Amino acid sequence: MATDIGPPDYRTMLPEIIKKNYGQWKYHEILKPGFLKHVAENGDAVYTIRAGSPRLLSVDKVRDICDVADKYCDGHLRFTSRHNVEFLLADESKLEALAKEINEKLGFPIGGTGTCLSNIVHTQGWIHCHTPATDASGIVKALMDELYDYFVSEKLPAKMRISLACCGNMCAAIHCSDISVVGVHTAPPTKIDDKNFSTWCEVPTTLASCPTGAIRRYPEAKSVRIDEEKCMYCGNCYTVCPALPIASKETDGIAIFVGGKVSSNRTSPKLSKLAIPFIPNNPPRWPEVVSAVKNIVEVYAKNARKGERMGDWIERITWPTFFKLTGIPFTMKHIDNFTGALTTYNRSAHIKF
Amino acid sequence: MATDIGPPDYRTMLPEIIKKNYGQWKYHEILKPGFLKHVAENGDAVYTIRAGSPRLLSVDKVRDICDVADKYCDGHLRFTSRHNVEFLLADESKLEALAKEINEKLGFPIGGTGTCLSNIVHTQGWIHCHTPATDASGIVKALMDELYDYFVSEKLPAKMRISLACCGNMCAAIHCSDISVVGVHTAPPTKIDDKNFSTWCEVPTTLASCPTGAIRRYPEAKSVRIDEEKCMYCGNCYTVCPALPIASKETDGIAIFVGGKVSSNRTSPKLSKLAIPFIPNNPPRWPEVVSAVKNIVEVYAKNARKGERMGDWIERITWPTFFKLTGIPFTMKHIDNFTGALTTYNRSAHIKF
Amino acid sequence: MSEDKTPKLDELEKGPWPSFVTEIKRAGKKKASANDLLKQLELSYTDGVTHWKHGGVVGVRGYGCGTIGRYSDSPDKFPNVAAFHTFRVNHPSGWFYTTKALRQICDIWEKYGSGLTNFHGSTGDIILLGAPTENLQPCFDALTGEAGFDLGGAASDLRTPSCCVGAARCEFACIDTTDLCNDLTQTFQDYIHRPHWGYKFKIKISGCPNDCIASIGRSDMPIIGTWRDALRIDQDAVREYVDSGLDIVSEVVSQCPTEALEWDAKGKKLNLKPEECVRCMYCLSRMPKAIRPGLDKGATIMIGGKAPLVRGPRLGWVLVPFMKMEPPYTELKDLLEKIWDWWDENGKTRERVSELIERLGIQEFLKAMDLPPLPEMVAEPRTNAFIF
Amino acid sequence: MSEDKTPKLDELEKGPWPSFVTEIKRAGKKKASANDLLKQLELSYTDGVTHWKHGGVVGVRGYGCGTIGRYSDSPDKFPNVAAFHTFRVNHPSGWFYTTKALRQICDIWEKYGSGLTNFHGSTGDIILLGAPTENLQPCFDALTGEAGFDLGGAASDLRTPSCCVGAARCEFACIDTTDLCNDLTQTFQDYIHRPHWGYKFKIKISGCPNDCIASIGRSDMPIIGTWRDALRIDQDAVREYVDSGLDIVSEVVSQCPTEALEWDAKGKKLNLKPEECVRCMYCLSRMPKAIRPGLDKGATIMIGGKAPLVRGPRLGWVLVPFMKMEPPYTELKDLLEKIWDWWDENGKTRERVSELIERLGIQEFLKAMDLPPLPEMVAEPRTNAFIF
Ligand code: SRM
Ligand code: SRM
Ligand code: SRM
Ligand code: SRM
Ligand code: SF4
Ligand code: SF4
Ligand code: SF4
Ligand code: SF4
Ligand code: SF4
Ligand code: SF4
Ligand code: SF4
Ligand code: SF4
Repeated sequence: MATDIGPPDYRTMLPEIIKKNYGQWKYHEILKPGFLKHVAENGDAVYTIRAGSPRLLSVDKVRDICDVADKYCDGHLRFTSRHNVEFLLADESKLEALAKEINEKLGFPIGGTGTCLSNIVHTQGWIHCHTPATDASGIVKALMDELYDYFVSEKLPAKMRISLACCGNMCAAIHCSDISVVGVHTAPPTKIDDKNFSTWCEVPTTLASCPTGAIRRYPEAKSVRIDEEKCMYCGNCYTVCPALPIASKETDGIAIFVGGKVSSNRTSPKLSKLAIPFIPNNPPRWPEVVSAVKNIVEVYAKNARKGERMGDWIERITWPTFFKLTGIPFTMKHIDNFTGALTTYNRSAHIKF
Repeated sequence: MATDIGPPDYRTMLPEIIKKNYGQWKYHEILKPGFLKHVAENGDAVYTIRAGSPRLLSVDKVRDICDVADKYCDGHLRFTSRHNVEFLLADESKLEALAKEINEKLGFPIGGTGTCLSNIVHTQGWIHCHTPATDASGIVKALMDELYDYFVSEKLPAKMRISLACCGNMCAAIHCSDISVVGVHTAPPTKIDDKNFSTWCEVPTTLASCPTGAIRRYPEAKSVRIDEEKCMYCGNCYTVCPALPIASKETDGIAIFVGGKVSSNRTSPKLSKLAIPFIPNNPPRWPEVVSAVKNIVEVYAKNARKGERMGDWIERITWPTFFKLTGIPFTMKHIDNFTGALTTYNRSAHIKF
Repeated sequence: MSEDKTPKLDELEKGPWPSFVTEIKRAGKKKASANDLLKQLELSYTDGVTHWKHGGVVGVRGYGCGTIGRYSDSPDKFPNVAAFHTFRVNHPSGWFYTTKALRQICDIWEKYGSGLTNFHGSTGDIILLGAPTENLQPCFDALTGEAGFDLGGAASDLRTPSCCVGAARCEFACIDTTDLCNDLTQTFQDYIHRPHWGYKFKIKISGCPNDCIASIGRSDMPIIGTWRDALRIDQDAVREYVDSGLDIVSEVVSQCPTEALEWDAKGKKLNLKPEECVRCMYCLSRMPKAIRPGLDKGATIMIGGKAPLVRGPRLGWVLVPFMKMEPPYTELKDLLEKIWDWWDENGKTRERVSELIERLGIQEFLKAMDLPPLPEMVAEPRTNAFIF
Repeated sequence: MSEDKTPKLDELEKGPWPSFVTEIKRAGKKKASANDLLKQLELSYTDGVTHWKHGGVVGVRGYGCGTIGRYSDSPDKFPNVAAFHTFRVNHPSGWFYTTKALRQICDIWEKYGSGLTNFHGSTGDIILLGAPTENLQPCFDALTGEAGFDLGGAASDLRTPSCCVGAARCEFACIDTTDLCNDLTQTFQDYIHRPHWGYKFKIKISGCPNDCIASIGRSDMPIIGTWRDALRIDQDAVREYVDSGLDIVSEVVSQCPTEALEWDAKGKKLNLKPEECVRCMYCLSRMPKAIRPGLDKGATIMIGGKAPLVRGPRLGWVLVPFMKMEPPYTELKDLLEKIWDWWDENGKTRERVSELIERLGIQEFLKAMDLPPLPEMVAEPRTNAFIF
């Protein structure tokens, strides 16, 4: 049995045109949404069609994708860092036929380049995780249905990244996205499983897991208790100790953050900031979440300047104006009260009236 | 015996021209350094000459000032929020004679307006305080001698405020000045007066005074001990407990911070940031401190744009460039390690090479 | 060093800036304590440390604050400053004086104290620098009697409020700073003179966002004048500036932080988008003859400025974006009392109000104050999902 | 709701975006586990909570990581997902595949697992979603055998490194991201497959500051390509942009964050002040035909990005402003080993490296790394006087 062989060497996976011009690319053009052209020093060109994928794929669908790649791309393809599929080929004349098959045979939309909205990076949710406060794939599907036009056409002022994580662990590290959709718990883990506590958990690690010191020993039941006043519902204790379930239909839901980015393009990376503290879960299509996100996207699209990422735009217009334009109510929950909160307050006399 | 009478009503102190036009001022002009003209709606004008004062004044000097005010200003004068003296009068023709007496009889320079350097707000130092890490008046005198020209003429790109506090208590709240000069201790208070500890101090309040938890009980001597690794030399324990002296000739000295401001004019207020972590005390004229400050002033004066405060300038050119232009070495001590430090790091790929 | 020589300090009589050493020497001609101060200071200049002992509680009858006790650590060498206590005398708002008032203070201080003063301390008081213990009460009596002055704050009390020159000599004043300062000082005499809380509380008042009293950095409650309607532009005066050489686009319009201004070069008109203006004072300060604050004036009430000790440097932040500011200032005073009650009830010893707010959370504070959360309070909303 | 109907999930087959429900149903035609997954998911859509139990330790021989154990909380109702464990399969750098390789994976996964996948997980692995415990070892054997794939990271180990497409298809790549990613992955196989530390460590590699792999937010060590010399400007190509309508001043020059660019309108020349350029990629991205990175290329090594739990959101920051990045990447690997040693020695369980640095102080960390303090490491120097 072989171990530690590592993944296959990427060189064995590259299309000919890429191998030939590896490291020799000179410039690129976006021909139209989803169509890229990269030109090499020697004049060679590779064309790319980017297709939107649901990320969760059956092996039969992967085989369908392979069929298309076999037919047009000499049996090669790649995926992007946002889970889109990219078909690469040297022969420009085949582009339209390929596009047609992607749309029709695979049912995948083409787009996501330039100032299109790209795919929503997301996580497992109820499909495979034990800690979610919401589902992932379902909301993503509902959102992308509604924002479909933004994916297939360039209707935005700049790149826009929407990301989703189904709990505060924030797999996908969505804390620096233009729009981040996060599953949140809003009640403490009080349904403690005293019976199993001592089998499943250790008191010291459980106490240590809590960032706010909200967990105290409860020797009477060989278990622990939660100080509800101190708990910030982060769920870290459940990750460490299964006897502290925190998920609940009534109190779980979605928070929306906006204005983050990771690229150093022009402005520095930014963290996303809270826009909407809580929207209850409403499966299967989370209409309130969908319309909240759509509203933010539309207000941004209408008001931002060319090239201005969400966060750059908001910084220019100021946060009060963001709340005014979007009609999102500003609440107590928006004001930071975590470590270092004071530096996020308005420490100036700058006010719009 | 009268108590709680409060200060005299300011209305009884106002010159006639001020009383008459109170709240009716329309605009002002700076005639030349130290000479202000304020014009009222009705065309009335009040002229002000601003004179630099050492702040520490003998009563005889105050009487001299009064003599001048009697002669030219109908027996009125005011002080500014930066301890300068202002002579106000309605009669423009007397301005030059007044100025001459201020210079010659009082020995006070005229200036400090507009883009002149103003007076250095400062504190008590060795003259009257128990916790200083340096003197105040002496350094101020040495600095203003050297920077005299900047006070009497408009040679700076914008307003510049230099402030000085003789210990980390930072009386005068100099933490948001263009240049702040702060007395710092750089060794822990280890010369503990065990004999007097229990008379002078309480253990719980002493322990509580330490922000880093560096003080631990030492029952053997009915006293406390300092964890030198944890101590950050803030001196707060000494304020609370006289048995923990921290001042020391060898390890006390000066730190210099730059780029702060309090005004919301154009940009938001800013905290000052560390430029020079430590310069040993060198009385009576602290030549190293003087030349360090002068260097910063000169580099700023030469490089900043019109209207750009120190902090605005540095933000534009970036901090690495500030250190390059001033030749100040960047050290471990410049990198924050206090609460929230991580947000002060360069969280972008923006780098000048 | 011979006992009477001060070679180090003498160096500080050189140079163009007026010398504090000269002042001490001048006082020393009349007062032995000033002389001993000079000598003790010379010793500090040699030793590199202070020669004042830690603290010391002194005071005057009926007051718990207003004096700073100070004892020499070398009373044998410097007997005349063995006890050398300071008075903090509350200044008249705006630091306006008649020479008569000043001369009265000088006479009293020459009689009872060292003859040395600070005009002013950095909180704004007149500092009378150094008197022996036995002179405190008679000096106080003279101050409050013939001179009509009173003590300012010290210790865990309300500190002497101060303000910029404001309406008295500034066209930008959006509130009557001197009146407000005087009114608060008089209203809260009891809080100034007797320790009421676990620590100090400071109020500073600026007439506009230029903040000439540095309130944002130096006070628990910065009060800053502002206006709610649009700023007023005199287009004729604008044209005068332009005609006399001001490059209005590069020097004014493009400097506005929120792009609220537009120069109509053809019509020679400066247009304002009032909803974009953040009241930064830049254009007004640059063109005082042409641009003025609006007419619906009031103040932004902020909270939480203070020095860095011990949780790091603090700047005040917006608490009430706009409050009308007219005598008798009831709304403001009610808010102050509410803040003090909450702080007094919840604060620890030596915990400033912003430290308490940080510890208990802003939500707790706003609820107690009955103040609504507003986006104007923040530079940006929270970045963490720890919403509780 | 009848046992076999999924009315809620059916709603998610509507609409233009490709549906994950359709995928599950398609897999369900062949695999009972996919069908049970669908039904259990429908139940979650009704109950509003997950129906997966907490954790579960599963694995393959010789490895401590690479699988995620998962058990249904309702095994009676959904027996085919009673145990439904995930494989994290390490992708080839840059996510390039031959269809042959993909088909091999499909065949294996159809045989041993649910037939459901994620291309890809958000760390970059191929996620094979759900297999019973007894199938793990044979499936692993097939993957490493015939298909030539291996597992990626999970648990307290080095997580699967990933990179942007880089030199393979991007003109901006300043380092060979795919080669570096592949090299690190191969070099550190042991760290990927067996838990070595108290928590996870992630490496992500972008070819330039555009950071198309989002490394700054998502990795303990972001590695970002950059250049030390001046960027290269092709003036003819610049003129082409301008001639075809680009407003170079408003769209490029005035957008440069450090005013490093100047448009000489007369000479039709774009001038660069190289010492001002911060390598923000803006002008290059705007005019890719005309502006290119310099020739002296390497990487900026950063440290400390991670998700918000539990001390708040983190972004990586500059650790080494410039490091040459050529095989065998010895300097980088040495640095990694040094960091891991220090972290391993000092870190607590579940403490990421940035949390450790914060706890012990950056000074401690830099000293241990033997790295000099540099102004490039900070956005601004400290604001407190607590210098220790
Ligand atoms: C294919 C991909 C790399 C990969 O290895 O997979 C890629 C490819 C390119 N990126 Fe990217 N970026 C890719 C993810 C990213 C990410 C990461 C992410 O979204 O998680 C970012 C950071 C986003 C952020 O800041 O939050 C990213 C920020 C950029 C930027 C900076 C844009 C900005 O305004 O901040 C550029 C430059 C530009 O577009 O002007 C850029 C430019 C490009 C260029 C033009 C580079 C080139 O010359 O080839 C490529 C075509 C872009 C396009 O879509 O128009 N790429 N790019 C990724 C495609 C993801 C997708 O399917 O949509
Ligand atoms: C007299 C005084 C108020 C008082 O009640 O005593 C005052 C008076 C004026 N200030 Fe001030 N400021 C005074 C302290 C301040 C302070 C406080 C301080 O320095 O501690 C500040 C905040 C400084 C800071 O941000 O660190 C201050 C920031 C300003 C500004 C904003 C300047 C900026 O670029 O940030 C202006 C507007 C301007 O000058 O364009 C201003 C403008 C003015 C004007 C022009 C207002 C007017 O129309 O009358 C006054 C004449 C200013 C001059 O000196 O040119 N004043 N001014 C203070 C004189 C102090 C001195 O002796 O130098
Ligand atoms: C006299 C004065 C300095 C001066 O020369 O101007 C002064 C002098 C002292 N200050 Fe102060 N502070 C003075 C204005 C300030 C200011 C500035 C202000 O009020 O605008 C501040 C910063 C603002 C603030 O309060 O945050 C200030 C922040 C402190 C602190 C730190 C408080 C904190 O919470 O961070 C202390 C420490 C303490 O109270 O224990 C302190 C403590 C002291 C003590 C009482 C020493 C002590 O440890 O108890 C000093 C007595 C010196 C003496 O023997 O006379 N002094 N002190 C100022 C008062 C004069 C006046 O009444 O006009
Ligand atoms: C599968 C995946 C989500 C996805 O659908 O894409 C995932 C799934 C889980 N993550 Fe994650 N994380 C995944 C990428 C991430 C990322 C993104 C990344 O790596 O770029 C992050 C943020 C970056 C970071 O590490 O900071 C991430 C931050 C976390 C955290 C918080 C760690 C922290 O220090 O803040 C946890 C909590 C923990 O480890 O206990 C976590 C824990 C988990 C666990 C193991 C649940 C747990 O509590 O132990 C999830 C298992 C779900 C399941 O049953 O399959 N996952 N997790 C991603 C891995 C797929 C892959 O290998 O390609
Ligand atoms: S975000 Fe939370 S619930 Fe979602 S996959 Fe990650 S750990 Fe699981
Ligand atoms: S949910 Fe978070 S804050 Fe609440 S008890 Fe658990 S670990 Fe502590
Ligand atoms: S800064 Fe420190 S030493 Fe100076 S007067 Fe204030 S408390 Fe005393
Ligand atoms: S000087 Fe400050 S840090 Fe050091 S022991 Fe005293 S209170 Fe603690
Ligand atoms: S704060 Fe405003 S009103 Fe007060 S003096 Fe300064 S400029 Fe005038
Ligand atoms: S006051 Fe400031 S924000 Fe308002 S218009 Fe003038 S410059 Fe712009
Ligand atoms: S990070 Fe830079 S090199 Fe890599 S794909 Fe994006 S633009 Fe190209
Ligand atoms: S890369 Fe960025 S900083 Fe450098 S010249 Fe271009 S726009 Fe300016």
